Amino acid sequence: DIVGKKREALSYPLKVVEIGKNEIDPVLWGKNFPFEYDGFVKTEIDYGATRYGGSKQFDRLERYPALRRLYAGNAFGVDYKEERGHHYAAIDQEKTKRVSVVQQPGACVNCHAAEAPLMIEEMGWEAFNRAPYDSLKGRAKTGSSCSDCHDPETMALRITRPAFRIAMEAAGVDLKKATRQEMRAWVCAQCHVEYYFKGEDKVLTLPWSRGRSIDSIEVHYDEYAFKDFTHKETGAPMIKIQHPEFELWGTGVHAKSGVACADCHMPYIREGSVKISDHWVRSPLDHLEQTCQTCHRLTKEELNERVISIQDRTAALLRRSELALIAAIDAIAAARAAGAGDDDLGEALRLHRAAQMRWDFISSENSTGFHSPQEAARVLAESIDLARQAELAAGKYDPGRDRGRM
Amino acid sequence: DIVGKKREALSYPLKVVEIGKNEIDPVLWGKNFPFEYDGFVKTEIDYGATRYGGSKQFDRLERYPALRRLYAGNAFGVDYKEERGHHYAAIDQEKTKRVSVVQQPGACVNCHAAEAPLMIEEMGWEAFNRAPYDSLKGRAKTGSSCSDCHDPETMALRITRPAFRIAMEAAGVDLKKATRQEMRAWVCAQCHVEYYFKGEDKVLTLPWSRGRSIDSIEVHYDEYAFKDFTHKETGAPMIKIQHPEFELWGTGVHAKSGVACADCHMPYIREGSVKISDHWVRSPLDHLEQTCQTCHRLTKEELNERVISIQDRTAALLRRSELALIAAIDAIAAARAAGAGDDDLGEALRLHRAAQMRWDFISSENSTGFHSPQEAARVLAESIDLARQAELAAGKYDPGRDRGRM
Amino acid sequence: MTTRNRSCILAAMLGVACGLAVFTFLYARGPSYLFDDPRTCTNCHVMRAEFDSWNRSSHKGGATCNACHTPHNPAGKYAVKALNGWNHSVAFTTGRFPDPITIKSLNRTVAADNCHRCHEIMVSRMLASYSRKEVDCARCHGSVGHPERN
Ligand code: HEC
Ligand code: HEC
Ligand code: HEC
Ligand code: HEC
Ligand code: HEC
Ligand code: HEC
Ligand code: HEC
Ligand code: HEC
Ligand code: HEC
Ligand code: HEC
Ligand code: HEC
Ligand code: HEC
Ligand code: HEC
Ligand code: HEC
Ligand SMILES: [Ca+2]
Ligand SMILES: [Ca+2]
Repeated sequence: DIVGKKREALSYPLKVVEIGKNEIDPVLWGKNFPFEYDGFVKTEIDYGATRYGGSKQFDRLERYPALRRLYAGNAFGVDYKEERGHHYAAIDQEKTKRVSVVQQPGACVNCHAAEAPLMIEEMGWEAFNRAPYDSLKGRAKTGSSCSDCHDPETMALRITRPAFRIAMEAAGVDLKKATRQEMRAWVCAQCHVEYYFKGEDKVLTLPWSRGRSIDSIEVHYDEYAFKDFTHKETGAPMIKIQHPEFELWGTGVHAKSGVACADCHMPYIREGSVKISDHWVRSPLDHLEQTCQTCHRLTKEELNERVISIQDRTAALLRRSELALIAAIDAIAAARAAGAGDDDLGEALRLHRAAQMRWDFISSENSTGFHSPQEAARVLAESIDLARQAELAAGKYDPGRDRGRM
Repeated sequence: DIVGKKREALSYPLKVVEIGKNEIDPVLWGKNFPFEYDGFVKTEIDYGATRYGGSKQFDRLERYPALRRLYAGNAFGVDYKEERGHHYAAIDQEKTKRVSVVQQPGACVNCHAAEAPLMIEEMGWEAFNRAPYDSLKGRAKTGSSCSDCHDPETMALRITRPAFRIAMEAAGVDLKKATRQEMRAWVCAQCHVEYYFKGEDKVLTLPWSRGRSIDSIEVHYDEYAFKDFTHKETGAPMIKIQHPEFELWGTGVHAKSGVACADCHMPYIREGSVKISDHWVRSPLDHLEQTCQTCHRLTKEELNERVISIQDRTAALLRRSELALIAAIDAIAAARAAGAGDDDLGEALRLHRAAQMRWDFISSENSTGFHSPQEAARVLAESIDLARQAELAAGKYDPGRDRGRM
Repeated sequence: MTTRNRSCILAAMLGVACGLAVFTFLYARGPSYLFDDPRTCTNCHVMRAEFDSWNRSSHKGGATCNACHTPHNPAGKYAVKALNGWNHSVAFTTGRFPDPITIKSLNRTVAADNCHRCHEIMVSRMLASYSRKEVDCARCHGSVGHPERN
């Protein structure tokens, strides 16, 4: 009956339990919000693979063999899989060889456990980041929870991760003034961003001092003369880029039009007489009708074609860029074999670093270019150019030549 | 006055004169359609330069000096200007040095004179194309007219240029079945397309046998082993691409969404109380509110920013591609100086042709990438890669090496 | 000419303009703003496009022009109707209005408020932690009344 429905809807939220300030157990939160909870737990489901993404945890190193050589010298060269639902955030982190082949810092826990904010409060920011991952993983069990994104009192969206707050405040953003629409992207930007571990304390840091485009990020890293690893074959000081979804999205037409992550990854769905946000956060290709059709009056097939054609172009450029990078690595390795040292190869190594950083910015970004199609292609074009220049520079090495004139 | 407005709305257009089957004089057509005519004659106006386009007839060779060397051996290297309104179609063709430094065929007249269809009817298709341009230019005086696009009886859009009809029919398209929206792009595609002069008769031909993407166009030309000119410095057999607006637009999101040329370049405008198509065909940046706001609820400033940011990315890649092409030309020239012959440089020359063809496809396209932003960047990425590979291939030439092993 | 004279002429011109507008208001059945039959809006051909698109919209069966474009508290209703009726009559007469016609913030707010009026239940949970001002229905559903324009 309509009256009943109305009362039910308006008497919402039905606070059946009080949620404590530090409560992270989704089950308890779920008692008050059963619809959202139902979606949330579905992130455990494997809905299968899409052309480039989806929840099937395939091995990225097998699918794109070039990655093994490009990441030579970094843990990603040992184990790198396609990501899946939030349910697995803590599970997959504990299982990956990236935490066993090398000793990782507690900083890893920041984005993989709902316990993180509490542990940070108790241990202090530096101590938490510095602590060995193995010493914290025992407690970091809840991969994702309502508390990551919501204020238990008001259910409003909130920022719970220090690294993002620090980076935004350094950029002069007053998070208290955030609009609702901004928060619909910023809660995601707590984790779906490029990061590095700064200094002895391994403090989780976002490289945004100069801006969030790959060009600005490069300036940030070069100023610190920072490197994530030394490339095993070329000896170049490399940067490993991870999931810069927020940064790439920010350069695209959707972001400019105010379309937030939640609009496409948590669309509204109908639950009886009300609509709620679908908390089964996943690939929009798994439910295009809700995610895209409200704004685009196109058929499911048309929308799918739009995405795939953008991704196919990006994927073709990714493969092209990998060929150029491999050629550069071969050329530098050949020069070293012929006796070249770091001082002979300075230019080639600088170019290898710059080229691979750009390729990784698109390769590790998880939309295969969809979040900003033209920018993705532009960045890959630069990557290819710089990689070929690295190959040319290494080719110029001439064993006979008198060192003095270098 | 509103009474007048109401009547006017009902009584427009006003058939005051009969338009003969072969009538090309816009003045006469204009008597029946004064509002369209008013716009049509405005194509004589210089509304100024936009960031990359507009009607200011600047010298493209001065603004982009690399073009002189890239076009070395072709008439475009001598004189190439920014294009302007339809009013100048015949005037600028007669004035360009491209018709004086070399002897051009009548085929040129196809798209630069409203008299063309009539002349073709009289002379026959081959004879018209074959005839020297100088022998026809005396009669080719009306750069553009209503008759190019309209049927005098019904005023419906029509195709008047054989080259487009032949190419479409070869592709299995039945032009009689064309929808109105298709015609709103196809009338433009009679001229705003890549073309070449085929065989002894210099027959105007569109290279679409394999499709309209640059990749398909390349296959078409390679199958004929066709070349427009031989590059003066490298000796490579080159293709000169011209204004592939229709081809690039066809790969973009607007085309997929059924947005035609006329939607952006001839938007509906209010004349008093009637809506007519603005026949002042020009850059949409000169009147964004009519051209884009019909579909996009964005401010003029926002729309302008959208276009400029897309064009800036494209322009940056164009300059990067030019640097790579110049480096390739230098490397090949150096190899020749060191004694390399065509058989030593086969691979380098093939790559120079392929790389420059792609660059030219975006450089000669007049929207600076806007018609299909991601595709424009993709094509330039390939151009850069192939140009650097040409440089590498030429660098491999070793005067000492025994020819046999090449 | 002295400022005084100039202002006289201005006043005179203004008078004429008003007269014309009033004429328009009546001739174009300005009072149509006061009724709810969508066809009355098309007394002005410039409303034709929106009428046609509404005619194809999901709301043809659900809502009339005024259901979305006029406030539904009695006072506000006639105030806005009068204001729009007058503004649009003046605009129509002088021909000084944007092309394409684009909704102004007042009327956009009016429309948004009306979404809530009919869909209060459906969106109740969206608004649990936020005020109405913090959600813009038209951002996702801008075309419910007019399918053509995103
Ligand atoms: C606290 C950190 C964190 C926050 C906040 C977060 N994510 Fe994630 N997200 C992850 C991690 C970690 C994974 C990978 C889990 C795995 O593969 O084990 C992931 C995976 C995903 C996936 C992949 C799912 C699949 O099926 O492949 C999507 C899509 C996603 N997140 C979107 C979002 C959106 C949208 C938001 C904000 C509304 C968000 N995330 C907020 C950490 C986070
Ligand atoms: C700034 C937030 C953040 C930090 C810090 C972080 N991750 Fe992640 N992690 C994510 C997000 C977001 C995803 C999902 C997107 C992706 O897989 O690219 C993810 C995915 C993963 C996955 C699943 C996919 C894969 O790569 O196999 C593993 C495993 C993982 N992270 C391990 C780690 C380890 C180990 C560390 C520390 C060295 C770490 N993470 C640090 C945010 C983070
Ligand atoms: C990855 C981030 C994230 C997590 C985790 C998350 N939510 Fe949300 N939630 C959102 C976003 C984004 C919205 C939309 C808020 C808005 O529109 O302002 C939302 C909205 C809501 C709303 C408001 C009504 C609605 O559906 O739009 C409720 C209630 C809610 N979530 C409950 C929960 C509960 C319960 C959990 C845990 C079981 C949870 N959320 C986990 C991001 C999250
Ligand atoms: C306009 C819609 C849209 C917006 C806005 C958007 N995304 Fe996406 N996202 C997509 C599409 C489409 C894909 C490709 C999915 C696929 O390949 O299966 C994708 C892929 C992803 C993936 C990988 C999912 C998978 O299938 O593995 C992650 C993670 C992700 N987006 C996070 C984000 C974050 C974080 C934001 C905001 C900063 C965001 N997205 C904004 C549409 C969007
Ligand atoms: C909340 C509204 C909204 C949602 C949801 C949305 N879009 Fe868009 N989309 C836009 C707007 C606005 C633009 C910019 C062009 C315009 O103004 O119409 C756009 C542009 C695009 C474009 C062209 C620009 C580009 O980046 O290539 C594509 C393709 C596209 N959307 C596909 C999708 C797909 C697929 C989804 C779902 C995964 C989606 N959109 C979800 C509003 C939306
Ligand atoms: C019969 C050939 C022909 C047809 C048909 C044609 N064009 Fe052109 N167009 C030209 C020529 C030639 C020029 C360059 C004139 C000059 O620079 O002297 C031109 C110039 C232009 C310009 C540049 C104007 C400026 O201010 O820089 C635009 C825009 C344009 N055309 C769009 C269109 C559109 C849209 C259509 C279809 C509705 C169309 N054209 C149909 C031949 C044609
Ligand atoms: C298939 C149609 C077509 C043919 C054939 C054609 N043009 Fe054009 N021409 C155009 C279009 C469209 C433009 C406007 C776009 C542009 O300038 O790129 C144009 C622009 C021009 C311009 C003005 C801009 C500039 O380049 O300085 C000149 C001059 C010109 N053409 C000369 C010629 C000559 C000479 C020939 C023969 C060798 C020729 N055209 C053949 C369609 C054609
Ligand atoms: C470059 C191509 C081109 C030329 C030249 C051209 N028109 Fe048009 N005309 C169009 C297009 C495209 C339309 C839109 C037709 C449609 O929407 O079906 C149009 C529409 C019209 C209409 C229909 C009413 C309207 O405005 O939409 C009239 C009348 C008209 N043109 C008259 C003329 C006259 C008179 C001339 C010469 C003075 C002329 N046209 C020159 C392309 C052209
Ligand atoms: C969605 C809108 C849109 C569509 C559809 C479109 N164009 Fe354009 N066109 C533009 C914009 C924006 C520019 C850039 C203008 C500038 O740089 O000043 C442009 C530039 C041009 C130019 C150069 C104008 C100048 O300023 O010199 C020509 C010629 C042109 N387009 C022809 C076409 C043709 C032919 C088609 C159809 C095959 C087409 N356009 C389709 C928006 C469009
Ligand atoms: C007749 C309708 C129409 C017109 C006119 C139009 N657009 Fe679009 N535009 C669209 C559609 C449809 C899309 C695809 C995304 C979507 O579905 O909203 C789009 C996408 C876009 C995009 C994102 C895709 C891309 O190519 O980057 C931009 C930017 C854009 N339009 C700008 C413009 C500008 C600037 C103009 C005017 C010069 C214009 N549009 C004219 C309908 C139109
Ligand atoms: C007297 C002729 C006329 C009539 C009758 C008319 N309109 Fe309009 N309308 C206009 C004109 C002229 C404009 C453009 C005004 C402007 O944008 O400055 C307009 C603009 C609008 C706008 C958008 C601009 C704004 O002010 O927000 C809305 C909404 C609107 N009309 C609704 C209606 C509705 C609903 C009706 C019937 C109840 C109606 N109109 C009847 C002439 C009319
Ligand atoms: C279901 C609600 C709804 C109905 C019914 C409706 N409209 Fe609208 N109308 C809107 C909304 C919402 C907008 C503004 C769209 C936006 O801002 O994105 C709008 C915009 C307009 C505009 C301004 C043009 C524009 O696109 O901004 C006019 C004029 C208009 N409506 C007239 C009418 C007329 C006349 C009718 C009846 C024939 C009507 N509307 C019926 C919701 C409605
Ligand atoms: C006078 C009451 C009324 C008003 C005002 C109204 N609606 Fe509706 N709306 C309805 C009815 C009734 C339906 C069901 C129509 C049907 O499905 O035939 C509906 C259906 C819908 C739908 C589902 C169909 C679709 O187009 O997706 C959406 C979404 C919607 N309304 C949003 C809105 C928004 C947004 C506004 C304000 C701009 C609005 N409504 C104003 C009564 C109204
Ligand atoms: C972020 C985008 C977004 C915003 C903002 C939004 N909606 Fe929706 N709305 C949706 C989506 C997506 C659906 C489809 C849910 C489904 O059917 O699964 C929907 C569904 C609806 C429906 C039910 C449609 C049906 O099929 O019956 C109504 C009614 C509605 N919305 C009204 C509103 C109103 C009123 C507002 C403003 C308070 C609003 N919406 C704001 C995205 C949005
Ligand atoms: Ca995935
Ligand atoms: Ca021009």
